[in-house]
Amino acid sequence: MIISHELVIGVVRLTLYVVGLIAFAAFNAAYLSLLERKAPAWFQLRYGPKEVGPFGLLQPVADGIKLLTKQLLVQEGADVLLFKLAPVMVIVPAIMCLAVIPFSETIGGRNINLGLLATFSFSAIHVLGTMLGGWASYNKYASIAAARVVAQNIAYEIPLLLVVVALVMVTHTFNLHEIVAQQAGAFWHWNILRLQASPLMPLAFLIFFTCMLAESNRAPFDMIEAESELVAGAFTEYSGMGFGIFFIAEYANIVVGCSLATVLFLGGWHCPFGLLPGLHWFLIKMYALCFAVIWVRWSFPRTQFYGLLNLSWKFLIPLAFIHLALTAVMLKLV
Amino acid sequence: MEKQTEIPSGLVHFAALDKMLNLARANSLWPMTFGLACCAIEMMATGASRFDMARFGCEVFRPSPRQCDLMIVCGTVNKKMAPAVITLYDQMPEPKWVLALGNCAISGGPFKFPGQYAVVEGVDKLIPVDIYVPGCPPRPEALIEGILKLEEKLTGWRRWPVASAS
Amino acid sequence: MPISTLKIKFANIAVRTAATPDSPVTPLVIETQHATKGYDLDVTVPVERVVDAARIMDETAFMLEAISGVDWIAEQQVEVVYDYTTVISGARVVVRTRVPRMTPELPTISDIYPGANWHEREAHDFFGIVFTGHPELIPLLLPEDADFHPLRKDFGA
Amino acid sequence: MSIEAQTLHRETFILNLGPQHPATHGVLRIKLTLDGEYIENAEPVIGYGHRMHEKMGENRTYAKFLPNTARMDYVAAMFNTHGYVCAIERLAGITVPERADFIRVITAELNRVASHLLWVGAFLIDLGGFTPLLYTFDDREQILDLLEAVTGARLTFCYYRFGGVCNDIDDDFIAGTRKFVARLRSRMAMYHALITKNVIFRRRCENIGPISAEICRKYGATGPVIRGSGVAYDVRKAEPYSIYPRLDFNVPVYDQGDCMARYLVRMDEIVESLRIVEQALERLPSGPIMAEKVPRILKPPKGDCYFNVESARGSFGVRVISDGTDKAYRLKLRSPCFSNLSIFQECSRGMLLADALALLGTLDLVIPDIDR
Repeated sequence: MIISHELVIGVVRLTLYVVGLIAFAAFNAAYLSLLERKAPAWFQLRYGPKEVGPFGLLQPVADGIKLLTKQLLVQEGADVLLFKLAPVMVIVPAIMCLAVIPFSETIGGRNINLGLLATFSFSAIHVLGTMLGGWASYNKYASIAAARVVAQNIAYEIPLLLVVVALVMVTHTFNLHEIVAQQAGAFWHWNILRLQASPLMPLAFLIFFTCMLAESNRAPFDMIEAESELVAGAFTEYSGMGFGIFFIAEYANIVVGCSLATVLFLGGWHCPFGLLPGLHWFLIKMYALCFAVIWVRWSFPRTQFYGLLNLSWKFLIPLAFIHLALTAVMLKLV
Repeated sequence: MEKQTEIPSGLVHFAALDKMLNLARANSLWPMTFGLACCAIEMMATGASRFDMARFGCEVFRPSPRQCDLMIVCGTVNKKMAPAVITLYDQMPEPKWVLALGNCAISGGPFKFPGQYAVVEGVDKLIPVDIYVPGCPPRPEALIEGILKLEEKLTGWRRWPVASAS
Repeated sequence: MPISTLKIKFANIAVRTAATPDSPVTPLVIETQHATKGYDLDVTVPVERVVDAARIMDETAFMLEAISGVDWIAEQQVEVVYDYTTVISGARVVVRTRVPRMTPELPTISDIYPGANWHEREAHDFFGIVFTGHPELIPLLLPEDADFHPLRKDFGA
Repeated sequence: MSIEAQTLHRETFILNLGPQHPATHGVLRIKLTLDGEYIENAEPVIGYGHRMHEKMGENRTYAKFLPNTARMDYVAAMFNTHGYVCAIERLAGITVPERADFIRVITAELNRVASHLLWVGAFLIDLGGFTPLLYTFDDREQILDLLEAVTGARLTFCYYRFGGVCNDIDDDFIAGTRKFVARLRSRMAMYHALITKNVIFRRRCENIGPISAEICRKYGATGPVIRGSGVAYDVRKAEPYSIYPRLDFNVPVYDQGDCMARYLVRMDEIVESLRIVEQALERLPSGPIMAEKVPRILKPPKGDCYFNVESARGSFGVRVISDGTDKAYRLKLRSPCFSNLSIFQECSRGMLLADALALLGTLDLVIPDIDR
């Protein structure tokens, strides 16, 4: 049997992609979690981790090693298969989403035509993972959290997709690469300021950002982990790396969400002033959004569950529909 | 605790690995959100701005015992509470440590008198305790010292040399 | 509600419950100095009149602050003390009753003051006082299976 | 069919909240019967922090019981000591020198501020906001520094003695307190901007967990709980003690009875307490801080008496029955949290879990104070 040259290269490339993406996700989880501890420390007049390694830079390493070597406990009565499968079902889609995101003109996992669709299809799976994890835990808190996560994600998927549909109508493509390419030039070319397409574009970005917060279950929408109500929510029974993987997935989801926001609305790898486009601009924008996510978390109390659903069904969805209709009308007129 | 037990020398030695693991564990002691009485307020103060337990990476108060490494028994354990304390300890995954904060957790403290009917006289009657921090309640500095002692117990070296008495 | 009116009301308890003539003791009502005692009216009622006293207090918008027991071991009696206060004037009324120490039983007032529920359970914990008609007289502060009454003077002896 | 639908709807489950649960601030256990996330019945189970204070009151001499009082409601320890000391003084007929009374009021009100600050932070944690706690603790530490200088303790102050206080306050304390009062006043605007005006916070507090004045009366709930329900009941005004009648301060009252009202009452009380501290500092007389001729071993005459103080959580009462010996025959401690918590079962019925926990938070519970 002859192994073709291309196949070897293909396999090697695939492996490199996967390893690279996992490393990227893990690295981000590690250092975003450090940022999550350092940034609020600055807001809160304290230092945050600083003794472990220089400036506390080794803190995530210590946490990671500790979590890896922690005993894994499976609750009696738990559905062992689903319990162990759930973290995988949460982390894998998050990494898959990263595969289609164009970090720069040349760096990116896969440039496929339906990239936008792919990310949203993958990101919907993590809901299932969290839900199964909560349900399989055989714990009442986790079960409540599992019910919550489904209701919450369905509610926020809709305005999110409506906004994206409007965007696709404007850009005429599902290809993330092309969407970024269309926004070349200074910041007034970015989709967020494409006011000739729809004057509600900045608002659409806000809807997108809010939904992204809710989809990745971040405060003030952290219903599934609501500490003061549900102990640790869906993750109550997870110990060691089971919990660690949920932890990584949470940050991977944030990275995916912020990357998408950057790609769809903030011009991807383009410089705000039309100079030197490249990876660095993408990363700057993405991490600025990540920082905003952290900032929001440490500034606001948690919403109530019905407040959260009301916000989506009674406010964001009508608004997204108005945006959609307006975009359609503007497209017809202009 | 593990270090004190005699382990027969095997063919393969993981001393260096063990050292690294213990170093990592010592620097990432996640305590449980578990307040019993007065000392819990001082524990909160230790986590707050002035004393900032976060410096040592041990500010991640996890509400679920499954994700904790350190159980800070801060306050009086009474006989009604004792089964819950044991359950919580059992729910924590290995390796785990216990820090008895305050006189009540050490010995029953001021609530130990002849004819008392409610208080467990020291949490070490229920679960193994690694570090005792005396005081009623101990100051936040004392709790931090207790955590540093626990780190010392794990790694064998002290983060900061003890200040010479002058 | 002036204290004098209250005094008359308490004096009328005996008349109001004339259906049970076997306990003809009229309540002992003493006016006290708030500055030296901490309360304005000290009422001692027979056991059967506790509920009536509570009803009077409820009608005059008093608030139940506490129920406490006192173990008078020398007299072989247990005293139950009800502390009432009013939010309007800050006047304070103490209603006392005594039950035999061996069979400490008296009617509950938790249907008049729902807050009395816990106070009565606490008194039951500490002194073994049985409040007849109480919805669930199970240990409150002591462990669920506690069968001792620690504040009795002969506890632990 | 409709019956079937109803039985399906009424499928409930029991959730044990606690004794170790982040929302219960200690060792409170609540047996919840939930219908989905709606509460059908919430039965508090207490006693996990029972520490025999009343028994110890009978076993120890009057003076030796003093440290115990600080360990009941340890967040506002001064008030318990104040109530106990005043009750014994009333029974034994000891008059406290004026300066000592002033010092007592100053330290007690500072403690009230510290307690309310801690509550604001802890309440926001219940609602999922972490940062305000760190700010309030920052301010609280300043108070603790001041109090530590005169009392020697950070938390469980045992500062009052029968007939006075054990340490005189010095100029450093007075200057430091003045500075702190000014500092906290300016910070209050920041707190209101950060918390009160936050839209999520308002949504989570307004019209949530209403408690009527009638329920408060029936259950004996006092303090900010009853004042948030529109009743201006404050022991400092209703049964004036110490030097309170000579000071000018308001009793903040809000009519709505919801979580927001109770929050606002406490925030306003911080400001009022600062006013009291300021006035007391201005009028602070010189003189002795201990009454003369207080015997070392106190033997109050036979009899009983009751004393009530307005603690940070409500009316704290002490009933002492003396049989003429050096130990109390019976010491009844009426804790405000006990009565405040007892309304929870009735008020939480039909609420959502998260809202009920907000309601629980506004009751401001210190569990060992409930269990004693």
